[in-house]
Amino acid sequence: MTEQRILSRQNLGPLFERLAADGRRILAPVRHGDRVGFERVTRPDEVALDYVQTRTSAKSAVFPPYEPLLQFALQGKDVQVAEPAPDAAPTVLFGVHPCDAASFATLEAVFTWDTPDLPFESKRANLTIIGLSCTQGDAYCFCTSVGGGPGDPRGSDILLTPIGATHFLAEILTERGQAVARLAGELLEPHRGNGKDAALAQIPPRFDARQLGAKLPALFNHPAAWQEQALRCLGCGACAFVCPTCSCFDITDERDRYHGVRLRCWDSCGLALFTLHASGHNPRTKQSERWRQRVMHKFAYQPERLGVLGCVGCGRCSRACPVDMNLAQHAQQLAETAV
Amino acid sequence: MEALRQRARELLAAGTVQAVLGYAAGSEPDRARPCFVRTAAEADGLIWNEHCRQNLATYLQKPEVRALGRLALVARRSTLRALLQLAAENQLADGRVVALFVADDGAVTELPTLAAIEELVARLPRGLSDADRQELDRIAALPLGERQAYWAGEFARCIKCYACRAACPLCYCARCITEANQPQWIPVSSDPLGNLEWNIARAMHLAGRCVDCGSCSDACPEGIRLDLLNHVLAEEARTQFGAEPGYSVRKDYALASFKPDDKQEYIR
Amino acid sequence: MKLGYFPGCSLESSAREYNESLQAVAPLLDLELCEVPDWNCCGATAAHSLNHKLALALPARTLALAERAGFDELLVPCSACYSRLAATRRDLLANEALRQEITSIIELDYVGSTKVVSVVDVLGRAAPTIRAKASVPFLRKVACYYGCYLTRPASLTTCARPEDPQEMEAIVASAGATPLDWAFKIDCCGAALSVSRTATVAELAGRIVADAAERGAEALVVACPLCHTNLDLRRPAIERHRGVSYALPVLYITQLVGLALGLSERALGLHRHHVPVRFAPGAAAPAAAPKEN
Amino acid sequence: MEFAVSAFEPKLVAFVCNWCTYAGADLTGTSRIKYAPNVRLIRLPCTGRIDFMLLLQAFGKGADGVIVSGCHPGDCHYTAGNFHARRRWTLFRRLLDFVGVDLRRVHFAWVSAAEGAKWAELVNDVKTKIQALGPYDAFPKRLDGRPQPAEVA
Amino acid sequence: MPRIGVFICHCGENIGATVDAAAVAKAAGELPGVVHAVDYKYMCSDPGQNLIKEAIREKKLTGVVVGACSPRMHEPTFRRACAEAGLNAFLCEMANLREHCSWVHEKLPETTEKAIDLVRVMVEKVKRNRPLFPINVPITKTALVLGGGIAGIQAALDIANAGHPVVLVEREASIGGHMAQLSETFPTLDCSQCILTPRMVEVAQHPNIRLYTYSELESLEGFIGNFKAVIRKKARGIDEATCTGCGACIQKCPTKKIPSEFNAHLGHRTAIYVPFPQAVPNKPVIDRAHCTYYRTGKCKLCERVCPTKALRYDQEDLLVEVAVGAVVVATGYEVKGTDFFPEYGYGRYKDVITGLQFERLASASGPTLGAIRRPSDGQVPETVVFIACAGSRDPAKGLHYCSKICCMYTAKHAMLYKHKVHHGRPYVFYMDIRAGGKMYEEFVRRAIEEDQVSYIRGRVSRIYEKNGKLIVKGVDTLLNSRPVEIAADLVVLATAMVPQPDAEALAQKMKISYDGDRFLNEAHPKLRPVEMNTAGIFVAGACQAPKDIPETVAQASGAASKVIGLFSKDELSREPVVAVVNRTAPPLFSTCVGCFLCETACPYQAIEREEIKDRNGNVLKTVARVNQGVCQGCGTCVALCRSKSIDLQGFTNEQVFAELVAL
Repeated sequence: MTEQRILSRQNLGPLFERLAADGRRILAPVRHGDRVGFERVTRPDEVALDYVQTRTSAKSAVFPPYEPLLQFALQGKDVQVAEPAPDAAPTVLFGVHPCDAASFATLEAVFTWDTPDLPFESKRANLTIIGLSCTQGDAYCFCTSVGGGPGDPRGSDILLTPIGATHFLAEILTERGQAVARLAGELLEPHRGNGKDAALAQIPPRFDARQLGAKLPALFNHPAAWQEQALRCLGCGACAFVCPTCSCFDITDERDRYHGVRLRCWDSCGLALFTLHASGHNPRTKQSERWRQRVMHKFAYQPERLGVLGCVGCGRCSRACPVDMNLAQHAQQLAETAV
Repeated sequence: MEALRQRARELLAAGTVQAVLGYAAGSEPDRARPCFVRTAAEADGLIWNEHCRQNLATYLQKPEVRALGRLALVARRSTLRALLQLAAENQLADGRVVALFVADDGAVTELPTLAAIEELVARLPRGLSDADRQELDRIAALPLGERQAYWAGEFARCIKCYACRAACPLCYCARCITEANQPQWIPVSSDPLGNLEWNIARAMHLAGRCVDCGSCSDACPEGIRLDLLNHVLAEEARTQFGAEPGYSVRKDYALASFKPDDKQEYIR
Repeated sequence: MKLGYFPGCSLESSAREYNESLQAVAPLLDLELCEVPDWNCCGATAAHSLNHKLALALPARTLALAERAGFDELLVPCSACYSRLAATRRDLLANEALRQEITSIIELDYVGSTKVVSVVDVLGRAAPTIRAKASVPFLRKVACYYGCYLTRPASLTTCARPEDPQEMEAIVASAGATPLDWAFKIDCCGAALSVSRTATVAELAGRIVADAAERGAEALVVACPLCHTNLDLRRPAIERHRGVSYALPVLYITQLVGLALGLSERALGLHRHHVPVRFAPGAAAPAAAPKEN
Repeated sequence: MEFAVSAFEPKLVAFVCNWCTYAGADLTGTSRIKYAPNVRLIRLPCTGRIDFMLLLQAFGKGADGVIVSGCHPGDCHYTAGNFHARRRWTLFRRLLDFVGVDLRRVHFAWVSAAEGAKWAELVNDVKTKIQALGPYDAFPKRLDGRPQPAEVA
Repeated sequence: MPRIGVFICHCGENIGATVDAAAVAKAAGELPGVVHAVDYKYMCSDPGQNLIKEAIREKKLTGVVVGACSPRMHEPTFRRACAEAGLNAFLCEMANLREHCSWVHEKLPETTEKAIDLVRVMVEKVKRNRPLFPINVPITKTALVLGGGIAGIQAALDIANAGHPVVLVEREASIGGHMAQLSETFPTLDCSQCILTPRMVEVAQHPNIRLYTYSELESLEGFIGNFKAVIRKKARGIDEATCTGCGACIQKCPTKKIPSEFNAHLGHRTAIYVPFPQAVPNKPVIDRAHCTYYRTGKCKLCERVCPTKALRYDQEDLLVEVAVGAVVVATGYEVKGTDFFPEYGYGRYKDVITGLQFERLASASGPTLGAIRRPSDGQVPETVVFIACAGSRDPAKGLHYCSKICCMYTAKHAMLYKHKVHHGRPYVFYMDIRAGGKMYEEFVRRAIEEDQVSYIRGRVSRIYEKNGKLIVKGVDTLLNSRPVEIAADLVVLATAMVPQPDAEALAQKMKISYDGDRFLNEAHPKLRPVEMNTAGIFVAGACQAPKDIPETVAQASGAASKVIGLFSKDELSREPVVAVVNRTAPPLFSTCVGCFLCETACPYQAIEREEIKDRNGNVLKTVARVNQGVCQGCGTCVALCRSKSIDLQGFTNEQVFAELVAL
């Protein structure tokens, strides 16, 4: 169903207006100094289109750092429980790179494999993703090692690829994409046959994630593979919190004297207390075990159980790590380790 | 740098230490990563430049690192201060680490005991960098509303990953206050209150203890200048109570001592 | 050792021999005295009781000049000058606003890096050298007289025990002399009344001379031009007042040290004294070992 | 606008020590001295027990102003608890000010067991001042399931 | 689920007139967890208390909130009532509806609302209360008394007479202290030794007193009721059990010219000696620094003459450990300050002496057998000048404080001198005469009026010797401030009273506090004058502040009565409002990380270190532990603990948070 169109940069403004007129809010990358992050925008001049990577990922659009799962209120001696109103505001996520666009498949696999997760699904169902192919990458990017690429259309409803300085190639990929295209109408001009590959960044593959995934179970009890690498890991949650696919959370109640809310908040397998049992026992006592869990989970467990890779090669974890734990580098080492 | 590698080789070859904890080249030229050198041959990988910033004393509390045996630690001023403060807080036995202090000119001083560290650190220049000083003064000079808005904006980006805590050599609690949930001292969520309370609690818990290494804000993936909070308190503790943490192994915690005539003009 | 030197008015006039003896002794003790260029009166005259700012500005100017010349220490032999300069330094350092006001008056900056020292301070430090170089030990009993300004006020003096100082005793002992325990070493000689009420001076100074003489002192030792004037120049008045004559010379401590170091009486200006500097024969011979006190 | 300010009744939380200020407030009662009813006391044994986090907790729960009070220096029932507390407050105030918390909303006092009148004056004075400042909306509040001022996502 | 009962008191009209008590009870009844809520006219009355007791039994209450007056008023009453009904007393809390609400606010709806708030807060708190039980600490009913002066003697005798064993430690060879050195005592002029020595003998013979002389405290550990003291018994060089105290060794000792400490260096003693004839015990010690045998390896004359062969030259210090339940510190003072005024010539002029030296001159057992003869030439002094405040009350020269006893002993000295040298002329230079005390003012008046002591109000500037006289130069500030000069034969300085030279070290060893002058700090200057801040340690005598004999004895008896009171029970029962360091499952054991920053914050030194070991005895972790016998429950450590590993029972973090949530 892919259709190809051309979108002039000048037409972004009218497009944003039409999206807004349709009741959609727009989340897009915004630059503040050396930092780019997703924020709500109304005009295209607010949007950074030349960024390599945002600090935190776009997953907040469907899986925010904290969100209510239920609310309760005391009425006399009774407790009234209420589901929070689902956040169903139609949203357009504009300008995410293909790696982030791909991450939604992983999140969906986690949040919908069994019991439907209403807070997640209500947001996901109302989200349209207008991706933006990468014309530049950096030393941390490794999408091509995990099955993606700088122009990979998967995950986007519409994928924009810059053509020259003035236009985008717009690939309309899904029914949600079509809906936006209908709103855009004449703003999307006919495709003139420009190739998109020339514009794309070159990201050489460093390892093969599928092969690595197959090999990892054999490395599980191979201390050398983990211990040395994890020795410098400080055990913070930075990698997980900036990761577009990490989906672990903790559940907590907050209350005042009459009201309360049950929240889910991001959590990280890198934190020592993540697996602490009420008994005091902690099955993962060493940081190397936690690091191993992170790698295994992304490259072996999720492919095995959910059929998706837990890594999209965005490189955020490696950029964010205070002590330069480089996931791609370690994955490459593991791939090269003889079993 | 060569002097550092040479000292590392000698210490390892002589068996004085089982590992040298230093810095190696990072993913990119503007990064350096902590590394553990076990053999004299590996010492060639040690580097020393302005990107070698993470305070290595932070690692000493980790059981995996404890298990390595006696360590040599590549150190700058704040690393030495962290070692002394850890010792003052019963967290570091004398002789467990050999500090390899690298001066600005690259000269390496081997400090095998806490007494030697005390002696050297006493002679080093003190105080904030000019850049830190200016930023501190700039924020302090903002009108209250703008100051509040500035920090609300900064804290809004906090994702509670606790990298600041993990990178800090003096945040070694087995259970952080954020993890104490009966009662729940600080909201788990990274909402405005949770982030404000966390950052205030972190700074207060380091008041009179912080050794000004800046590892907290270096580690922050969102680039929040958390270290400024520490600097403000360090300055207050020094001017009000004469607190100079990290210069002695003597336990002298400004918040666990007092003078009858401490300042109190704000108390009516 | 290089020292800034502020002789003050007296040492150029009534106390020339103090200046001469100090200048003669200094090189033997490895001291280089460098007179502060363009120094002025310390203000110990009427100034300090009439105009407070003038009283500070006068010494401050000399201090500032000494500081500008780069001296760590400024030697002030006259006790009155010493007191004025030391007090000024203390007051300016204690009060930043005052310091700024005074330095703007004198149009010279002074931050206090130059300290004020007395002859007793300097000779006290040199005592080991004096002991080593004393070729003609001064084997006589002496009474050390401090007067007022060397020990007062307690907040300014460098004497460890202001009410019972021992610093001069240590110096004269290093030159071979035997310091006596006596009664009046810090009592007033009446210098302030030297011109106006000579009768009072005769009573006050007379007690001093009399007690020293009665205890067998062979010389009074002083470190202040005003004391010297009252005890030496006013001797006839004292003798008239008490009806006794005393052949007790009054030596500047620099003169005593100079004698021990083998300098000539002329070089030390002993001939300028009113009371002749003469001693009973015999004892001064270096035969007997100097008695340690 | 004016009537809106005067209609605002601030919520004040007071952390007090048992031996001096709580007893002082008892004396206010015994002396029948009237004061504003806006204050709620939290009784703790000693000012040394007052964790700085409790003050944040009070604001996070909606207090518009906080009073902290204990024994005068030298009068501490436990000898030195108030001395330790005082150091803690000195640092805490500096930090609060730096991060933009309004110090006009945090009041420290020494009120002895004999100062019943001082307690009443203190409460009335703080109430008047906080009333003039209005509700403390700039301080974030604990999530409680009620609609939040800003959207969560 | 909690079952809380709420009881709202009208207190007659006191609460009821302003607060709608029934409405408060009704509102409380609707609170979650509240199963019973009533109001009543007088809750503290017997019927009121019965309402509570019945409800506890019938409604099976798990917690009680009484909304009434201040807890400082009736908390014990209601807690007792709860306990009587079988509910743990600490599950009862009070909401202060009277002092903090009805009495201070007008009758307005807000006032009733506030009352409801106050009740709700306490309901939320009490839901989180846990049953607490008084802390019982066993008591070792033996007292340690440090110091064998009159303070220590009095305390030891009082405690021993009450039937408790006492360990009395004195560092000198004999008990007696300074009082044994005194001649007569003011204001009665009775002989000091005559009243003291019977007490000394009583100590020696008392079955309950174990006496360690020539001994010092080596270390003290533990807490109230349970101290462990180690006493260093210094080597005397003789076997005390064998020695009969015959004195033959002293007679024969060839080294006779050692200045006698007891005689304040005015007389001499031998190398083997007893400090004074009435010494208790009357067993000599060998002064090894001066003994010929120890210095040269030869002599042993004493061994040759000893009829019982009691000499033990190779004896070594002995460490004795004793378990005690209370300690009385009575280590006394020393006289000092002769160097504050070098111009007075002490040390240079033999006839300038201290007050204590004058005591020895005046004492019948002293070097002159009581005759007032000046040290230089043994002549009877015709003119004696006494200088008061020679070191005290003069921050510029000496000490800032008043030594308190000098006014009186100077008057006494002048009198004693006049009584012994009838034609003598005593002069006293003074600043003020402080003669507060029973018969004290009269005593001074007697000195001035009957014994014609010349009191000169003024300071002495200098003393010098002239023609065999000491010229005392001073000023008479009452006589138009004229300078005065007195040619004296003897000058007596009323030197200051200062703590023992090692007072600071001893205080640190015992972990008790002391002030800037090194005097020990009592727990409260008015209400706890004989207690130290560390529970179980008491203070008596001049080690706490300058004081005279009657005061010292009174304080010693006070300290003794505190000890006796403590020993009157087998166990010490304490309010369980104490701090507790948590313990958790392994491998954490406790969330405490052992930084011990709380240690110095504790005013009571209640923080101890506990080593957590594995089965093989290897230390896994060192964590803090609060000694519940010592903790007073201020909670300073709780607020300081970063990881929230310490909590305060009765005021837990959870309770306080619940209160805040309920507001």
